Amino acid sequence: MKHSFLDKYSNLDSPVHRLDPRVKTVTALILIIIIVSETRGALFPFLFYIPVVAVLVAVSRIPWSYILKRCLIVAPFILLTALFYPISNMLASDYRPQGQYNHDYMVGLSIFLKAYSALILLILLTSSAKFHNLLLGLRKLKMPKLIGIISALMYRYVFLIHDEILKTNMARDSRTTGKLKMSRLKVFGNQSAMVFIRSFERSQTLYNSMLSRGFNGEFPSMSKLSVKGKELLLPGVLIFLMLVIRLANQNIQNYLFN
Amino acid sequence: MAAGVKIEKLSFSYTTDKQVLKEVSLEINPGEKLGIIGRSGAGKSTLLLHLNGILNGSGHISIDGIKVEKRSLYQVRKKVGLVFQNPDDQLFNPTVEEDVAFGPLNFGLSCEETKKRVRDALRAMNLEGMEKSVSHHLSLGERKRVALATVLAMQPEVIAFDEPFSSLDPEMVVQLIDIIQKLDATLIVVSQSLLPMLACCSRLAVIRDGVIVADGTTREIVTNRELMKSSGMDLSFYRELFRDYF
Amino acid sequence: MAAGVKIEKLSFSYTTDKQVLKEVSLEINPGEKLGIIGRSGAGKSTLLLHLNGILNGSGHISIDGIKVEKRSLYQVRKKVGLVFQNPDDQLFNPTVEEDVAFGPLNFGLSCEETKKRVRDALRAMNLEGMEKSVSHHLSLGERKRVALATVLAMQPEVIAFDEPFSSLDPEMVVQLIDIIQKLDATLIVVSQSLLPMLACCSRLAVIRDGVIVADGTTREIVTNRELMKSSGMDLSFYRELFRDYF
Amino acid sequence: MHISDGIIDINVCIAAGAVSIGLVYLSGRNTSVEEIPRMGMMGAALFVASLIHFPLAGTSMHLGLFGIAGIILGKRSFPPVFAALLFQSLIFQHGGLVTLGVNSINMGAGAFAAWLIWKSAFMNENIRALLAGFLGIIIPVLLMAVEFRLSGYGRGIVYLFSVYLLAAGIESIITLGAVRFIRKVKPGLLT
Ligand SMILES: Nc1ncnc2c1ncn2[C@@H]1O[C@H](COP(=O)(O)OP(=O)(O)OP(=O)(O)O)[C@@H](O)[C@H]1O
Ligand SMILES: Nc1ncnc2c1ncn2[C@@H]1O[C@H](COP(=O)(O)OP(=O)(O)OP(=O)(O)O)[C@@H](O)[C@H]1O
Ligand SMILES: [Mg+2]
Ligand SMILES: [Mg+2]
Repeated sequence: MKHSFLDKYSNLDSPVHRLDPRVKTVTALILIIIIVSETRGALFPFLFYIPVVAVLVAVSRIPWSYILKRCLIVAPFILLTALFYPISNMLASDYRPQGQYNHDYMVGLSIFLKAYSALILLILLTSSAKFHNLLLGLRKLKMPKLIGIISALMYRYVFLIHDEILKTNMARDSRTTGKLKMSRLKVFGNQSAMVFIRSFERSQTLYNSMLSRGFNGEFPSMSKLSVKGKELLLPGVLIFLMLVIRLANQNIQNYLFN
Repeated sequence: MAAGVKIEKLSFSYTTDKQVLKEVSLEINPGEKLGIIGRSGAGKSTLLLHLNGILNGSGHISIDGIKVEKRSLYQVRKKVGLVFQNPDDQLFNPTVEEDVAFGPLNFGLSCEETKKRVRDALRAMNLEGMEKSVSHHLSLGERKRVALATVLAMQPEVIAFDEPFSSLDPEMVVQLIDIIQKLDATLIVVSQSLLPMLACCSRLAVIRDGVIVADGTTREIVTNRELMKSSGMDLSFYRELFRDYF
Repeated sequence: MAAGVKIEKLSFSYTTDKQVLKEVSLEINPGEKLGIIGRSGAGKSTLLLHLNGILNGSGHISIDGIKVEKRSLYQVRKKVGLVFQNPDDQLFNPTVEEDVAFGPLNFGLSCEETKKRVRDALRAMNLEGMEKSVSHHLSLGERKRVALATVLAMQPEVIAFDEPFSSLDPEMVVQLIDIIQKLDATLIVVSQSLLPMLACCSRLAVIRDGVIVADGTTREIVTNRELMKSSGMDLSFYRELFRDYF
Repeated sequence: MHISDGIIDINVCIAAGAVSIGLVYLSGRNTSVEEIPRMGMMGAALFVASLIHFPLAGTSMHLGLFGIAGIILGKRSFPPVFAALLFQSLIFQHGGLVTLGVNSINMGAGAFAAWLIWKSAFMNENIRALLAGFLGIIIPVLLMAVEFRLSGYGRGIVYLFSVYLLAAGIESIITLGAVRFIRKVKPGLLT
């Protein structure tokens, strides 16, 4: 995990990027809930949701190619679970009327659309802010203190593990003088176990070093977060708009189809 | 400001089968500069790790009259700065700057004051321009210097240096000796580099297999050939080299 | 057996904004013992890491006539042993014994032969009795010695030592110098401990900011005060100390 | 095994979210300073393990290590599991934000079950390690099946989960290896 991948587009300047990480997180969470809680099988509302999400991405100036690439990582799983909605019902031996099957496909499709919209919002959230600012924001949002410390440590320890992996690879390679003559399983097993244990021990020593420099559960930071009233405008409007769509489309749909 | 350190009958073992420290007692006056020397594996690092409560052996340690124990740890750690032997045990923040700022910020210094301390410490260690570098992408000598800076920036009353001169170039060693000499703190230095120790410490203690076998002024200890030899510190070889080249 | 090493116009950078090695060329004859000195951060470790293909800069390196490149790596690593500056970069097996045996076993040596090599290497490094110890539960000096043992046990034709003397006690340094002097291999030693280098190396190269600025016999280089001073290697301070104490 | 947002019923998600916050507090009560780095490290290890993919039965699987988490951290394994899933969700969108509670309850339960087996001292340690690794995967999968059923999926969903039997088998062997290694090198790590 390289910084460059993690924070690749977090340095752009856009209204989305400028939002305080706390505001951004809460907004993303509300928008996701609005979309995800949409009635099952309803496809019509996505005529509104998808453009809203698309506009947000455009505003953020993060390239679509990048967003879609990141979608690809989980896309197969989402596709699979969406497909499995109708399939799981077909596989069950219960008798179901034909119309029911059509409805199942609609539900499957709506699951797919929901999951994808939520996914894009999540990607937007995480790629428009530095990851450690996001964590800082979450800590300031009164996420349980324990989770706050753990995740702040984790952020460091992930790099530590990465570091240990590189080191042991280097150690192994520098003395690998031909095809491994010992069982590969043993060498790699030993190595991964050592990475695991050494990381544990180093995390302990590093933590000691933190304690010896006065750490008491709070990571000090020289950059302060502050939210000005007008920063809430964009997210406020956005949430309002989405809520209106969410409530109104029910009526529009009823009006159109009944 | 400087504080006194008192170690009484400190014993410690990592595993049940071997005792690493055996009833070590040492008293260090405020402002004193003590060097501890001894063979590799004698227990020097283990001793230093006790000073700010990272390890807990049996026996008593007090800093400035405060007993080192669980509930006094925060206070003790504010007084005692420890530079680890291996800088990789010490650096954990993404950038050099953040690492050096960590201690001062934790002890409640203002942003302004912290920034000043960071700047000063980095300058003292010839690290200007490396503020934004990733700590673990530096050379070992550079990391050692960052580790030293993290502790210097805290301006503790007692500083324990574990092998501070290793991996530093001779020029930097001289610079560090100068800094150490000027420090207004009680100092405990462990190092295998004897020459710089001679310049820094007015008193030397010799540790062998977890026991303090000698303790006296630097001159007393160093000129005691017998003692030096039996503790693995024979310098006659160097003397020959020096004679030969200079 | 010993092999020659040829480095031609080697350049390397970790990041795009700074070149760490700049067209370094060096030719080392079979059996020669070359020391490389220079300030912390000059690029010494980076240079050594190229010798057995852990880093890949532009330029050519050949060992015993074999070009160091992807498909010759196994062959090259059979010839070149590298002792890392930080022993934690070197040790990756659970116990000391397994770590030392890793190289020889990979060579395809028999169990018997491997055991003998392990025993000899551990004895040379004063590590008898530590065979079953967990490598990363040792003191730094002990780990350094294990790291040295892992490479000595492979009996390579070219050995690159990165800071082999740091964290070793003076007695052990003398012992290591003796081992190095007797080694029948081409040797490249990087160290900030100048005195042991004087005893080990017949030739010194000085590197400054990634450029080799001088290269000559040890006496030539060391007695060139101007050069030593400008490369951060001024020893006059030590001389004073030595005069004072001995 | 990570459920994305939008897949299962929102009410299940919200209820699980609330319960998981409660569990974080409950399992983190009276944590001592010494336990913190272990928890952080375990979280990091879980996260890193999830990055290591291997192909299995046509899809790509990754290690869970929930069994090991349970063995090493015991009742303290929930907060690291939660934090690791938060990371996975934020960094790779492995699992969603709204489903964070559901996912962490599933996998946390796996770790918890592993711990229960591990500390029940009535069998050979090796067998307990095997079982712990197995439960670490299979419990989350069972819970997931229940949640899918609650969200309207048909009973046929069980077929999908049979794939995970294989993963659980692999996981249990890895857990055994890890436990034996830790026993040799750093026994203090095992609870
Ligand atoms: N992994 C890395 N990523 C980026 N830069 C690095 C990395 N390793 C080293 N550097 C930089 O390359 C330069 C040379 O490093 P190198 O380790 O070769 O120095 P060195 O001469 O061995 O110093 P020392 O005596 O301190 O060990 C240094 O300025 C260092 O900051
Ligand atoms: N984590 C550990 N677990 C078990 N034994 C240890 C551990 N750390 C050190 N030891 C042992 O304790 C003894 C003293 O170690 P210590 O690190 O204090 O030595 P030292 O005097 O600092 O040596 P050096 O000069 O090599 O740094 C050594 O024999 C070492 O093997
Ligand atoms: Mg030590
Ligand atoms: Mg180096």
